[in-house]
This record gives sequence, structure tokens and C-alpha cells, in this order.
Amino acid sequence: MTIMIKNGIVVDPTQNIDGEKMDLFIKNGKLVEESEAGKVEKVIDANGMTVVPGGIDIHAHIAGPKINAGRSMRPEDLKYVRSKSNKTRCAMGKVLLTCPAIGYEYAKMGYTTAIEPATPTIYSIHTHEELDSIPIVDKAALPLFGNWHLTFKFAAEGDVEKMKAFVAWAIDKAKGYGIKIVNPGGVEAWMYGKNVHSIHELIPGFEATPAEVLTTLMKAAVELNLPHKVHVHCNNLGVPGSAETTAETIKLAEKIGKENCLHITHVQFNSYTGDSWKNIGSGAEELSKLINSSPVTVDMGQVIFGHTTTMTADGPFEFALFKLAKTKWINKDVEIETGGGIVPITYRAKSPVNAVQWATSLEFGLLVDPDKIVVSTDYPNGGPFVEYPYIISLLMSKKLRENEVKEKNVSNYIERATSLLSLDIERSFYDIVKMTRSTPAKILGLKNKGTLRIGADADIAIYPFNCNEVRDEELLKSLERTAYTIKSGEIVVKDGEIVSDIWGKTFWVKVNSEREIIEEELNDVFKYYTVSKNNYGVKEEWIRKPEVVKV
Amino acid sequence: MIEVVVITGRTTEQGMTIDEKLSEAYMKAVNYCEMNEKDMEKIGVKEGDRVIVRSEVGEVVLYVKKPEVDLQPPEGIIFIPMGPYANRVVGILNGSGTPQYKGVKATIEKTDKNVLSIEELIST
Amino acid sequence: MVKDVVCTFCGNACDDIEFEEEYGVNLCPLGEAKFSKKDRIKAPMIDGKEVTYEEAIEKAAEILKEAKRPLLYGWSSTVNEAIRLGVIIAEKIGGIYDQCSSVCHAPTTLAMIEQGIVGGTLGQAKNRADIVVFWGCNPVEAHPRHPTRYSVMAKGFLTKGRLDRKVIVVDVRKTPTAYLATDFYVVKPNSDFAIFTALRSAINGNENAIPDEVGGLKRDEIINLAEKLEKAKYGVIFFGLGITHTRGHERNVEAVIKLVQDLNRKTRYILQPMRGHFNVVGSGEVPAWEVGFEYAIDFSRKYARFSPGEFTAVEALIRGDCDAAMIVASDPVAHFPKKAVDRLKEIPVIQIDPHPNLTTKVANVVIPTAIVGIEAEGTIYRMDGIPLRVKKIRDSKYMSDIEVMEKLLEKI
Amino acid sequence: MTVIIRPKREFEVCVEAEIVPTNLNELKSLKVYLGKQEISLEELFEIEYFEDGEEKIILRGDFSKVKWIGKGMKKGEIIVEGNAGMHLGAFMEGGKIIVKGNCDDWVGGMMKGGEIIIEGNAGNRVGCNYWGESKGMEGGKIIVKGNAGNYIGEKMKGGEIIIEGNAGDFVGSEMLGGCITVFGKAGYVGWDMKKGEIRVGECEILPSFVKDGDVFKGDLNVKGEGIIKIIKKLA
Repeated sequence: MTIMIKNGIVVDPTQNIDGEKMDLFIKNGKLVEESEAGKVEKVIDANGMTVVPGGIDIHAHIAGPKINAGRSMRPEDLKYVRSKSNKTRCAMGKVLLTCPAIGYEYAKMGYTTAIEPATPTIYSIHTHEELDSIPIVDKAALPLFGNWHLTFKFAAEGDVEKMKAFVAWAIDKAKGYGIKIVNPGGVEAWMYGKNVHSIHELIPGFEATPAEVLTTLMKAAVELNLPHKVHVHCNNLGVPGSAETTAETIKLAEKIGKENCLHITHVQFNSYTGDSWKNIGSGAEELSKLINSSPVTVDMGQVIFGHTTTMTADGPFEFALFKLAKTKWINKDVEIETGGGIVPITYRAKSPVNAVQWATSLEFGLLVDPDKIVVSTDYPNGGPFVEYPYIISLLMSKKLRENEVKEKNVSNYIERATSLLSLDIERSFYDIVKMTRSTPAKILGLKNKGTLRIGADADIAIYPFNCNEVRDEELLKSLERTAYTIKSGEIVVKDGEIVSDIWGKTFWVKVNSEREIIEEELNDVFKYYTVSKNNYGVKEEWIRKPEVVKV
Repeated sequence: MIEVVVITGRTTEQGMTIDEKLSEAYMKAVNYCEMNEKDMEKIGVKEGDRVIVRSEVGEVVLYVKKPEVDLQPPEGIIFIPMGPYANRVVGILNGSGTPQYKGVKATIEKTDKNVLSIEELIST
Repeated sequence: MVKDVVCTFCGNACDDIEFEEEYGVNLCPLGEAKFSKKDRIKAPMIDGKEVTYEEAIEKAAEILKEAKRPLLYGWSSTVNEAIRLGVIIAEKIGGIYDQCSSVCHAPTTLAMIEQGIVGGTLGQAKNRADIVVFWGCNPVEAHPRHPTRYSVMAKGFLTKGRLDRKVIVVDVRKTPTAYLATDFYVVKPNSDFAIFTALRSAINGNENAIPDEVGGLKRDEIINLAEKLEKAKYGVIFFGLGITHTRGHERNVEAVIKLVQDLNRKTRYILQPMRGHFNVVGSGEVPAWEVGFEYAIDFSRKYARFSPGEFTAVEALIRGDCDAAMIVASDPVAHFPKKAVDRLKEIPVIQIDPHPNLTTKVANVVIPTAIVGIEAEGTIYRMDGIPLRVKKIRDSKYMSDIEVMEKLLEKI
Repeated sequence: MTVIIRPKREFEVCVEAEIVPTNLNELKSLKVYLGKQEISLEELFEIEYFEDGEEKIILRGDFSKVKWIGKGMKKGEIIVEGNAGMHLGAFMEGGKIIVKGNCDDWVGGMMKGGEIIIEGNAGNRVGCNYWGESKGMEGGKIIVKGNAGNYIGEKMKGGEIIIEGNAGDFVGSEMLGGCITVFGKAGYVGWDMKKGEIRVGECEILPSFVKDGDVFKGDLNVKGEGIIKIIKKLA
């Protein structure tokens, strides 16, 4: 279908367009020039509405064995009905959403791409099955590398060539999009009931340190020219003093020196000062300076007050959380490559620790260059992704932040422990479009996303407000539901309701490299697997709509 | 007649014939109970005799099987391979959504009644 | 020769089977039986008369649409792709989705809802475990290659073989599995819950609460067993229907989960249910991601509701709460309590299965399908959730479960 | 007003009817579910009434296949003259329900207030928490004159449950407060309870409770302060 979006107020940082009235034309799923459009079959009158590229979630645990175990464990969350079965599927879940609910909710708030950031390669068939059950949005998965025995081996040997071959092999097996590292070495230590506490400590049973794992993988990613380089959940996550580990990790990226070589995910969870829960503070101010002057990028990992379910490959962290929260706990130790844990949690505004977490992520959102930071909740760890409009409204308005502190009765400990209340910064809508569209597209190397350039994917969100006349009190409502969401040139949402149930693509990266050089090591390591090497991983033909990105 | 506790479970033979449930082999794999020889003495049966097992769920006639001494169930316990015969005397609903197929109180005694064929069993 | 074939019998899902023509290598007796030729349902049938696939599927759709609350049950012996379509069919027709777990390991799901579960893949038993416990399970007969491939004798990178492992077997009777044990404990039926609780008391320093005897074990034996468990560097507890099918059901599992939580404060432990059918895990995982719950799901209100004991097949049948049933890849007439079978005889039943079984005898519509993993491919999940793709190694004249579900979905 | 409700026929499957005392029009047009069929109460049931200044509903006939009677009820009275189906009085906040016959599972699930009296037997999960919820019954009173099944008052935080006959396993598991009395016999009692009191005629004491005077205290494995008291059986 050929669509004309008429008279919309367009914001597109990739073309330095900031709130200009323009017409857009869509044909065969792409943005085209008016002259190429031919006969327009559908005109959308976007007069007084804001037109932006579809949103991109760079880090949301939306598919795979972890979120699904979380769903099974929490019927009290899943009983929440988002929409009934009618023309579309029924959509269930308050925080942990079912696959149909994930696709629908993203589309309704104008998001059209989401990245599952932590899939154990051995479970990647499962991850892709779930990704294939999420309607509408485009998606991709990042396989986990940080605790693979082969990663340790090649890191210990400092063998970048073999690491490259291994990365290429594993990404191909996972039909994945990049390299994810979670608490490098820490999950292996957890198999002995321990953790690693510094990036320079030896990993139990190996001659490698987390720093060597990070560095070797960054070098491999850069040399392989992956579209998205290394995506890391740092060591020491979630504990006072973690800011120091994060700073050290950033320094490793500085040594590599290549722009975007390291993405530090849910940075908030890794940015605490202090040496106990009693004197925990925010390291956001210092770290933001470091981030702005280094080749790394980050996403926020915003905490939302209320209940949620944490889930991460960071097994030892979840055990620590289980002991603190005294609630249910799922753990999964996965062969010789990774692990994981799940623990429900409630973030309370009155809790000094939770308040610091809430404030720290907002500080990052205000202090880090919008070309380097992406809005996220580390879904579902910080809270549900459906709260992005809430986060955006707080970033755009000091008044709303102050109201929130008052209304939710946020612990006044944040006055001492964070700088949030003293920050006058209010993000412009232009900055927000960067932080939710163009910046994640750039970090992920998705050239046809996050932009309204001619030739780009026609993934477009049209919000029912004029971004040139933003009023605080209407902001949240304006962003929660689009007037239209267009995905691959099809109207999927109208007036906040799903009107068309379509399937998006799954991106994966095809890497050329010499796999033969690690054949011996692979054969050796598969002696310790419980599946055969030939049955390991995903074939492209098993995926509903695969889209290869060649490098 | 003595009181026993009924245990059910998988066996190799039951597993091997599970896709051939209308066969003689399957029937033979599931229409018996294993007993301790002391219990057999108490009710006066030998291997191949028939017994009737009764519980709050219902009753069923089975052949007696005496495993080698080492693998006999302890006194007071009989073992029936999982399947349609066992299900005549187990499957108590306790409110968990999963019936109690094991650890069901029953009585057992010698009988002259016939062991039903599977066809007969499901038509009654 | 076809290599790396996945066996579609038990939850082990051994993936190292090789086929030279009809002859399979590495199969256990159960696997060998599975892959051997046997009787098939010859053609689709309505009330015993042979019909076309088209007619049978049409009739099935009609039964499902007309019913007030149709029950869609089975699923553990088919592939995820078919299960997913089955869940969507249940949603569209406002019926119940339930699967074989509800008469098997569903208590494990309920326990997980209360406590979570400390788990791992089978590779942990192979590579790291220095203590392996089999509680209320009999792998030698139910999962024959489990001991050699994964647990007792498996050669791992830390634990090199049988000599590096202690094997503890706990059961109410001596089974062939007991011969593998370093230590074998006979306990009284229906006492697992009390024993787990006593072990926790021993581990948590509350020995004073343990009486002289619990479930057939003397106080000292319990304290010794607790000490033995604590000595592991990495322990794995496998448990079976001996826990879920007896008095206590999900609370037994909850108690052993809490025991494992307590043990993890001292050393490392994981817990793994010995799941029966090769894809019983998938039949819970798929509905969880599609509609939020693993089993006992009702869609009569156009959304999913979870209620074990109500929307589980046995209870729904006995309570007269469903008025038609579609049974896929399962045999409830052989495996349900009699009262539930009696209800199945009263209501219209559709059966989808490769082999004739007891359910065929009560079914009004019978739709034969290709055998998964032999004549049809797709995705399945091993007992520890590891996904595997099962292969098609022979052609057949039958439609696959996926094709039948696709056609059925079109018609409703 | 007293309203008398009778089933018009035997039902093919269970009916879900959240009947609570309210005005006549609302009652008549109450949406009920016969399986997937959404239908009004008056289509499935005869509804008679007379003005007598009361706020009462009488359910006459077989209601054993009718679920959710009195769900979330806040006031008034419901009398079930025969048997009642599952989830009777679930989430109840006030008022009174009397069942003359037996009751299926989930009587007073997660109840907060009011009173339920079952003159016959009750099923499993009386006053229990629904799946995954952290609290069971929080207030009100449930009296069962006959026997009850398993899982009674699990995770109970407040209120009172009295079973005059026997109960099954798992009375007051993970209890957080309140009081449960079983005059007859019960199985496992008070597992992992943190607070509250269970009085029982006879039960199996778990190996995580210790005798302290004439009561048992525990559950030690969760450092609980619950009390189990053995009481005399009812005559």
C-alpha cells in the first residue's frame, strides 16, 4: 500500500529536522520520495501531530527461557488482562507479558524494534521460537559469551583470531546479532558458590580475568566489524561500589579506542558508590563525564516503583537478591556456557536504596550525551517497558520530577546520595527522539531504522500532540498511545488500538571468518556438552522471517 | 485379605509397548501386581494366581508376580505398572490438580475372577 | 546413514542416535521399541467409518465449535509448532488447554509458583556433580540412558566418571536404579514431605525437632544423610513421580526446593524433575509464552485463566465441566482415573495420534498423523528445557500434527 | 427484598455466576457464563422475589455446578439450600453466606471479611491464597460443620476458620496470622508457618516443631513463631 502522511510535524535527528511540518510517502514498506510514490492509496492527516521514526528498544528480555520461566512462576502477574481474544490474540500480563502482549504494547506506544539481549546459545532455538511469536515488531537476539569456557580459553591465550572464529561460529549457531557479556567469569565462579569481585581477578579454573575476556571480545568485535559490538552487563552489578568496576570497564574500552566498541547496558544498576547499603550513593555524575568522553554507549536501566521480576544471566547476583528479598528464586546453570536467575522484587519509593536506583538512572538520562544513551528499563528488571512514556516525561520536565518525588513520597535520602533534585536539565523532544530512535539505531548498526530518510524502513510513530507546544500535564498521555503506528509500511495501530496483526523480521548477523582454526577446540569442548555439536543451534529456515545482515 | 499400599510406576515392558496399547504384549505389561513373598504367603497365592485389589476408588483383578527376592516390594506394599488396570484402584483427587497415583491404601485377596482384557476393562 | 537423530521417547531426548536403514545405533530398549514398525491407525475415521482428512477435520471443527467448553488435552508427544497452534485453537474456541503434566509433573510447576526452582541443565550433573541423588524416580526403567549419558557414569570436565560421584537413591521399594547407588534408602510411602522437612531441620540446626523416626528413617540416618548432602561440592537432586504422585504432591516438591535453597547457602545444589515424555516440557513452555500459563488454562472468557484442580483435564471431566474433548498425542483412557474416563465415554471425543490406543476406542473422530521424530520434524524441549530439533527420517502417507492443526485452525 | 433463584435446567457444563445481593434489575441482567456462552442470569435461572425488608438471596435447587457464588460480596445474605460449586465467597468482604449442603473447593479464597457457614462438608483450599499470591485469607470467619479437604487456610494472615469435623493435609501452611481450628483429625499442620495459631484435635506434628509446655512451636525452618495446640474433640 502507498501511504501519504500529510502535514505531520516531523522530528528526525538523523536529518537535523526538529519539528517541521512535512509530508512523508511510503511505498513497499520503505520511505520514498513523493515522485516515486505514484498513486497514493491512503492519506493520513497528521495535522497537529508529531511524526517520528518507530522506537527501538536496545535491551529488553522479551524472549527465551528466562522470561518464560518467570511467566510460569508468576501467575499472579500473568492474570492481568491487557486485551481479550477477538480479531487479535488475547494479551496477558502486568509486568511479564505474553508474546502477543509484547508486540501489541510496543506497537501501541510507537515502538517497532526490540532486542532480546541475553540468550544462552544452547537455548537459542527456544529464544527464536518466542521471538517468532511476538507480533508486529522487528527483533534480534544477542547470544551470551561472558562465561563460555572457550571464551575463557581464548581470552587467557589472548588469541584474538581464535576468538573471532569462535564469535562467528556462536553467532551463526544462535542466529544472533552481536556479543553479550554478563558478569564475565562471575557466573563460572557461581558454579563453585562464589562470584568474582574485580575485573582483574582470575576466574576460577582458568588463567583469564574478566578484563581479558572483555578486551579480547572487544578486539574480536571490532576486527570482525560487527554492526553492534560488545554489549556488557558489568561485574559487581547491583552492589555498593559497583561504579568503580564500571569506570574500570570503561577504561578497557578507551584502550580499544574504537567508537561504540562497548555498550554498557542498564548502567544504573552498575553505578553505585559507597561500601554498604547504608551509605549507597549514585555514581552517575562522575560516570556520565567518563562516558561522554569515551567510546562507550549506555542505556538507562530505569527503575519503576512497583513490583517486577528481575531476571539475568548473572546467577550469583540473583542468589544475593534472593537472600535479601526472601522470596521465590529460580536459578539455572547452563552447561559450560552460562547461567541465570530470576527473583521477584518490589521497588519502593520510600526505600532509600530503591530511591537511589530510581534517581540514578534519571541522572544518567539527563547527564549523558543523547547520542550515547538510550531509554530502557532493562525490561523487566527495572520495570515494564510500557513505562517508557513515564520515563520520557520525567526526563523532559523538572516539574514532573518534583511532583513525582512529592506524590510517591520518594525517600529524601536521594537529596544526599544523588544529584537528581539539583539538576535543572529538561530534555527536548528532539533529544528524546535521539534517545529512543536514532541513538539505539546507531549503536545497533541498524542503518534503516531510527530515521525517516528516503529508503529507510517505514517504521513510523505518529503521536497525537504537537511536539512544538509541549505541555507537562499532557505529555504522558500523548506518548502512551500513538494515533498511528506504521510498521514496514502497514498501519498496525490506529488511535491506540491494534488494527493489523503482522509479523516482523528477525535480524541476524552473518560473519565471515576462518572457523577451521577452532575446530579442534570445539570438538574438545563438545565432549562436555550433553547435545551433539550438529544439533546445537538454529538453522535459518526454522525462523519465521529472518533478515541477514552481512559483514 | 490383607491391607496394602499400592504403588504404581513405569516399567521397561510398559514403556516398550506404550505405542501398542491394543496389543497382547501391552496387556501383559500392565495387568499384574508385584508382591512381597511374605504377603503372598499371607493371602495364599503364588506367581500367576489372580488377586482382587480394592480401594476407595474401585477394584481390579490382576495376576500376581513375584520378583526375585532382592527386587520385591517391602511387605505391605504392592506395585502395579502404570496403566488402565492400576487406574481402577488409584487416582484419588486431593485438590492439587494431579491425582494421587501412588501410596493408595487398598486391600488384596486371592480371587477366582478373571483378569479382564483391555477391551473388557474399558467397556465396564 | 543418518546421524545425530533425536530419540522421541522419554525426556532424555538423546540426540546421538544413528540410523543405517532401519537399524538404529545407541538406542535403549524404549527407544528401540519407539523406532520399530508397529500398528497404525489406517485412515481418518468418523464413528468408526473411514473418511478423508478433509471430512474428519471438518467434523472435528464442528464438534469444537458447538461445545460449550471443549477440552484440548495431550500435547506432550508432539512438537512445539503443533502445540502453539493448539493453544491458539483453544483460545479461539473458548475451550480448555491442558497437557499431560497435569497427571504427571504439574505439582512441580505449582511448587515453582510458590518457591521458584534452583535448576540447571543435565550438563551440570555430567560435568560438576560429585553427589547425585535420585529421589522417587527409577531412571533405569523410565529414562534408561540417563545414568550413562548425564548422571551416574557420565564423563565430565570436573567429575571424570562414576568414581568421582556418590550416588544416593531414595525410594519406597528397591528398583533396578538402586543397584547404581552408593547409598540406598528405603522410606515409607507418603512420607517424603516429612523427610524433606526433617532434612531441612537437620541442615538448619534444628535437630531437636526431629523425632526418633521419620518416614521409616531413624533420626541418626536423617542427620547423617543431611551431612552427606552438605559435603557435596556440587550436588544434583533428580526427583520423579514418586514425589508428585503421592500424598503431599506439590508440597513435596516445594519441600525439596526449600531443602535445595537451604543447601545452596552452604554449597552448590540444583534440582531437576525427571520429566516423562520427550516434549512434555514444550507442552508447558509454549502456552506460557503464548497466554501466560503452563497448563489448566480456560479461555471461555476470551482470555486465559489458570486454575489447577478446576481446568485440569481430570477434574474438568469428573466435574462435568467440559462437553467435548480433543486428545492430541496422548491416551487419557489408559492413564486417567476411571471416573474421568467415564465422562470421556459420554461426550464427543476427537483423537489425533499416530497409533491406535485405548482412547481410539472411545473417540468419535480419529485423525491419524505422522510420527514425530520419525516421519515429521519440529522442535521439542528436553527435560531440562534444552531445545532440540527432531528429524524426519522416513516418509509417510500421513499428515503431520502441524498440518492437521493448521487445517483445523482455518476451519474454526 | 428476598430473591429466590432456581436453575431452569441441568447444565451441560459448570456455570459461572457471581451472584451477590443487589437490586433486582442488576441481578436479572447479571452476566453469567455457561462455558463460553455469555448469557444473563434470568435466561438460565428462575428468579422470584418478595419485599420483606431483607437483603437476602436464596438459592434453591442444585447449585453444585454453579461457581463463584457471592464472589467479592460486601453485604447482605445468601442462603444456598443445597450444594454449592467452586469458589463460593471468594474475595468476600462482608455479609453472610450459609450453605445447607456441601461445598466444592475454594470456599472463601482470599476472603477479607464477612462470614461463611457450611453445614455439610467443604472441599479443598478453604480460605486459601490463589496461585502465586502472597497472602491467603485476611479477615472474616469460615465455619465448616462437616469435614474439609486439603490445603486449609494456607498463607492465612487474619480471620478465623473453624472445621468441626476432620481436615486433610496442609492446614495453615506458611500461615502469617489468624486462627484455624480443626476439632477432628488433620494431616500435616502449620508447615513453614511464621505466625498465627492452629488448634487441632489430632494431627501429625512435623519434624520442624518443638514441644513447649502444652503447645508446639515453629516452624523452626523459617524461624516461625506459630503455635499448634492440641484441643479436645467436639462431643
